[in-house]
Amino acid sequence: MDLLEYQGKQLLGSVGVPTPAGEAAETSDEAEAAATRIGCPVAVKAQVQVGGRGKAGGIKVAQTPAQARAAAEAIIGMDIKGHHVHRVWLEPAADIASEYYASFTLDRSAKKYLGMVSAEGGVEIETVAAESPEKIALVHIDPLLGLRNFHVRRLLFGGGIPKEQHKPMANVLTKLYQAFVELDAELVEVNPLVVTASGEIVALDAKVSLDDNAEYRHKETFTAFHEIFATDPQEKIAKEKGLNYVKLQGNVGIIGNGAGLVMSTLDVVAQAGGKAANFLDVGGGANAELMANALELVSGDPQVKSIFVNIFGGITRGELVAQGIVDALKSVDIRQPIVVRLDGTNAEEGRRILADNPNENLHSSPTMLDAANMAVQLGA
Amino acid sequence: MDLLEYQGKQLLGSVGVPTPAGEAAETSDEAEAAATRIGCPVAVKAQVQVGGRGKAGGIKVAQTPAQARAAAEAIIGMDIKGHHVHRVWLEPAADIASEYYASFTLDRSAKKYLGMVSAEGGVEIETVAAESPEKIALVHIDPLLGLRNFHVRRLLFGGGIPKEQHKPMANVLTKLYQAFVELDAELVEVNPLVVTASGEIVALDAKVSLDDNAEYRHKETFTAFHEIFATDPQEKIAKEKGLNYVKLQGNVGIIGNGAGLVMSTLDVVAQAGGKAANFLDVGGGANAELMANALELVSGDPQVKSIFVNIFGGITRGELVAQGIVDALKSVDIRQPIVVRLDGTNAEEGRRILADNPNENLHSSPTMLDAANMAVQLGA
Amino acid sequence: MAIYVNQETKVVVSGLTGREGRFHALRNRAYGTQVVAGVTPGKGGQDVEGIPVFNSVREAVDETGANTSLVFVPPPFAADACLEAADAGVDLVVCITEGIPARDEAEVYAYLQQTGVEMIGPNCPGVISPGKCNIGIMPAEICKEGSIGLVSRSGTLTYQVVHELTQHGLGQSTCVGIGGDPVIGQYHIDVLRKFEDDPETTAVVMIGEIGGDEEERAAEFIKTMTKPVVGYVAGFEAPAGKKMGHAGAIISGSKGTAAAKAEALEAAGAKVGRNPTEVGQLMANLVQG
Amino acid sequence: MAIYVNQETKVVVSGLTGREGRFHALRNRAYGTQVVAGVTPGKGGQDVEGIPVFNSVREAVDETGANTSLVFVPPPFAADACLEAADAGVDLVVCITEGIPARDEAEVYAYLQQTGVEMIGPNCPGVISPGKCNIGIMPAEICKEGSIGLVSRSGTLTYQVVHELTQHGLGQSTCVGIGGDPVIGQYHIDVLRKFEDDPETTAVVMIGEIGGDEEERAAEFIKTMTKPVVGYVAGFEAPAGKKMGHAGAIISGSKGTAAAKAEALEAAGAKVGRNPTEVGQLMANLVQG
Repeated sequence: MDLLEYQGKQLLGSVGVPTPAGEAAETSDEAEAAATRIGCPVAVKAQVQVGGRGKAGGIKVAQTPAQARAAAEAIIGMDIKGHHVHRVWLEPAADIASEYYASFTLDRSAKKYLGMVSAEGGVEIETVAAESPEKIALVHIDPLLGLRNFHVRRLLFGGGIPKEQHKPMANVLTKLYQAFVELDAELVEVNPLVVTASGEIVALDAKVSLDDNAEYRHKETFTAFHEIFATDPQEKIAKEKGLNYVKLQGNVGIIGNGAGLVMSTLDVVAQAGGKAANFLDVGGGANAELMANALELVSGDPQVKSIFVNIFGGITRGELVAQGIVDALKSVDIRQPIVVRLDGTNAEEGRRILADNPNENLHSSPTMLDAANMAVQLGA
Repeated sequence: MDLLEYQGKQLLGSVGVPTPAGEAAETSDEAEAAATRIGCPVAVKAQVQVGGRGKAGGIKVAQTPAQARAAAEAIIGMDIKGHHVHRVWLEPAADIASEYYASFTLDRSAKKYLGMVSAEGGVEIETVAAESPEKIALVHIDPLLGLRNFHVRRLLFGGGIPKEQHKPMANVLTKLYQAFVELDAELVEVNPLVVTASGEIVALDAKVSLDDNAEYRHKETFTAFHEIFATDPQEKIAKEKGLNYVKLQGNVGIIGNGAGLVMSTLDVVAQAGGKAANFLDVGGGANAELMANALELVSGDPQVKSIFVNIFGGITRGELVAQGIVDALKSVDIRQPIVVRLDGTNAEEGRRILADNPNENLHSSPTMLDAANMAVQLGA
Repeated sequence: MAIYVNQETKVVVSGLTGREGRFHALRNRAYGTQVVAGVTPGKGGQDVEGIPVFNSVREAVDETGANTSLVFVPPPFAADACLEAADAGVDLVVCITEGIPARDEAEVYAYLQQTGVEMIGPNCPGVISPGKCNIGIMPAEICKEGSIGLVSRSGTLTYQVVHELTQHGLGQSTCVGIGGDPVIGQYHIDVLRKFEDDPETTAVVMIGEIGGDEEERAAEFIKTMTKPVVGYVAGFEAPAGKKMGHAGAIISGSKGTAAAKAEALEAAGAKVGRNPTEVGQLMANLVQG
Repeated sequence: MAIYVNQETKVVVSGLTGREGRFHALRNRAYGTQVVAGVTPGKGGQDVEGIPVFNSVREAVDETGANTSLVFVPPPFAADACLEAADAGVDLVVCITEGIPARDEAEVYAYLQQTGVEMIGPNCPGVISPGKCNIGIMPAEICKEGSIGLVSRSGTLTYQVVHELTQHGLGQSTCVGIGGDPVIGQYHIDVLRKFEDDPETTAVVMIGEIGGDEEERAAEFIKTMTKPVVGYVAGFEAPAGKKMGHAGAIISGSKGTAAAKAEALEAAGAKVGRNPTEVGQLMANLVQG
């Protein structure tokens, strides 16, 4: 789960990383009141799960509460790279002396944690990486060894942090690492990590991504932050029903088992000249009920003109898939043609069930390619 | 540092291991008053840094404060395996339902931590190990991985702990391990770890040894516990002067550099028919002052009839050793004959210094064996 | 021979008494796999259709000589089961469990590396050497004994490709589902190395997906291989993967797209099929033509 | 050849700018050892009599090709320096520092094992291959190039025995002081294995002490060695070692006494000297007679 800036800062603050106090606001009224309480000048910042806010005009500094109201009015409702701005975050405008970059993440290739520090903060770190990679310290950390003093020294010296900042920066890095591990974060990134004119270190921005698989260890955090995010209504239903669903732009509804096979199905549909309306993975061990739910969900999308059910049974058993399709056709009003391709565990039994329950909207096809062609033609 | 029972229990209690509340007493008056406060029946237990107290009569149960006074009178002043009892510990006598054994230590051979659990607690664990080793669970723990659930399960199942005790015992084991690591202990041993008639788990005895090398991380603990131990006055002086000194029973005083060489020197003196009066290692990099201190200390022992100084210079430089001897002979009234054997770094220079400062008590010898023989003869 | 598993493989199943563990372990045994033990703490002494259950993996290994662990326990306990298996001295851990936190996976990997134990998964379908041994959830009936090696991140996509191969009469030496999680025990490149060294394998199918740079790294190794490789990458049309923030892009040095991966494989000399059917055809051409 | 260190050894000294580090590193260099770098955080860019100082071991390794770390930093920072050296990719860490907490040592060992880096010490005098390389605090002038391998827990006792050997004209291939701390990187048995495989070593002196069971374990290996071994054990008259409580006795399965150790060595076929002089004589008889 990608957190909004202010959510990330709250979490980092809770382990002792210095962050500015501030307030969130969803209306210009709220923003003006918040600016009054915080004291001006304040920064008014769009809260979206995407980078590049500043360039897009999503961050403004206000000298008065009235300016803050105007800024909030301009920012709330903006669309930044496809993300609608629902709220802003207000915090005291910082008097910045220097800007650093610091992050911890998991390096999949090295199978270790990776710490990164650079004195070139405040700009996009990709730019620094491309133009002067020697200005970024990259340090791998063994997950069992954990962050040790030598790692911290390598980050500080390698990242070009001035010596007089080493001690407080070491403290901040240790806490960022602690947050990264204890929160089960995929990424903890602070850019810029600023030194103010008065010499304090403050995390001025924060990008924190939490590991969804670790939700059971952080129930409260996930619950608190989940409700914030407005989700596509169909994606929300899918989540409730345990379906892995993503809305796409085409007109062929896709239902399959296993992310790899579903991705392959999207590709094959494209190769057949069509376009998938969605990604839907029913996962391993799909039963009749799950299949029926999947069909109901996909057929409920007005863009969908035909549906391609592509199942290769492993744990998933063909007869249960077939039964789910038959059930769905009885209980749900499905108008789109459905092309079913069943293979693997108990596929023959499943095909027999489909044959025993004929329906004019139901088509079978023996191979993935033929089925894709048929689904595309039926949806044209 | 080997802690007394009650000191160990205090430390274990501080991390959450359940231990009985109690009081220490150094006199029978104190013991009676403590027993009154605690409430009878109370156990009155000798506090010594050695096992086998029970058999030696160092533990008595008192039904009344008067009995507690009598017990303390009997126990305080006892000699248990060469250890003088200075104080007793009083605690409520436990109503024991079952007795277990649990410990964590470092296994030097495996270079890992070792956890041990047995349902056969309350007796000497060596006896269990000898007679029915299958009743002890021995589980190695990787220091970086730390104690994990599977280790705990292996200890509980392997140690034969009844299933209904697994949950609370797992909790106690986790805390014992935490204590072992956080205190930098060499050993944390609870025997017996009892389940009382009312179903509570309590550490009824505790043997905790702390790593002297980690003193700098546990200043307060070491300071608090050090003062308790009465030390041999000469050993105390040695400690203050940075000398590694142990009193022995013979009459040849020994001064050497490096524990291995000093041990070898003791052996060679024995082979020459003598007996060492002490072990004294001046360590690496001994200078003139340290040598003079060493000579003063050893010559001050009334049992010492001759002194054997055996130095093989590495970091230690021969001329400084010689200078220290010469200085000591001038400032300290040394009546015993001294045999010096100098080799290694700057040995020739050292021998020259000794030759330039003749003294009737000072003898030189070129080899370790000859020197040993001479020292033994001079001390006879 | 085959890689990872063969007739000598003796499996201890962590979570044997659970629904999934029981179902698949019995299926594996029915295929001929030596499933010699199960582990469920507190159920030691019981058995599952004749397979003895122990309280710990150590005990199971000591009593039955098991050398391979198959893990079916739920996510909160799966990492511990993997660590336990490694500690007990098995040679290989195959972890099927889906949904293990990445931190747990990273810790497990570090410990396994230290103990010299290999791991397949987590979040994988397992591994099958057709005719010899099947561990995990792959449907063995679609496989056929032969000399094609197959490695894939994905389960059902593996089945699809195996199906295509088998329909061409092309049997498999070993099919390895390495799993798609952030930290997995064996990457494509690790499996390719083993296929290259395996005398029973004559050609290899490698199935990739969008995300990460593992396929690109594998491509570097394919350049040095003596055995032909047919590749397939899924996800040309897939929604953009989960964003890992700016840090991710720097680490991988890859765009992570299906097109970039397919290109890297082709540049390394692999034939790349556009879909599973074409993969089967390309391999048939290679081997038979 | 020789073991652990030779003419190819390039040393980076952690703590070079400290009093002890400077003194011994310069002595090592004067002996002919390639001391190529030092590390003191914050002093990068300085030099010690021409030896460049870096802020991190990684930097030192990258810039100078150092392959061996020599650690002289005080106990609270020594474990970190050892970990840093291993992380930086050296092959060998020699840690002289005395007084490191056992927990730190145990953690260092676990990490070094994982990274495949060997360690000598801590709390050891170092290692010398006479005529080739000297790392640590051993007085090189008492050594002589030759073919006797020597391994010992203790420093000055090592010097004494080397002295006796040299006086008999018996030179040494390598002398290894393994240190006497609870957790050390190399035990007697590890060093004996290397001597057995080293073509330049023809016979071995092994010096033990009371406590632990390492000498007994080494004796088991000596039984299988083709090269003759002369043993010596110090501590027949020594005060009883520090009590490790009941647990210790169970672990080691050894009484830990000098007599038991000497007996084990003799039972394994080693000649055992009663004192350092006799060790020299026994070796002279073996080699020359």
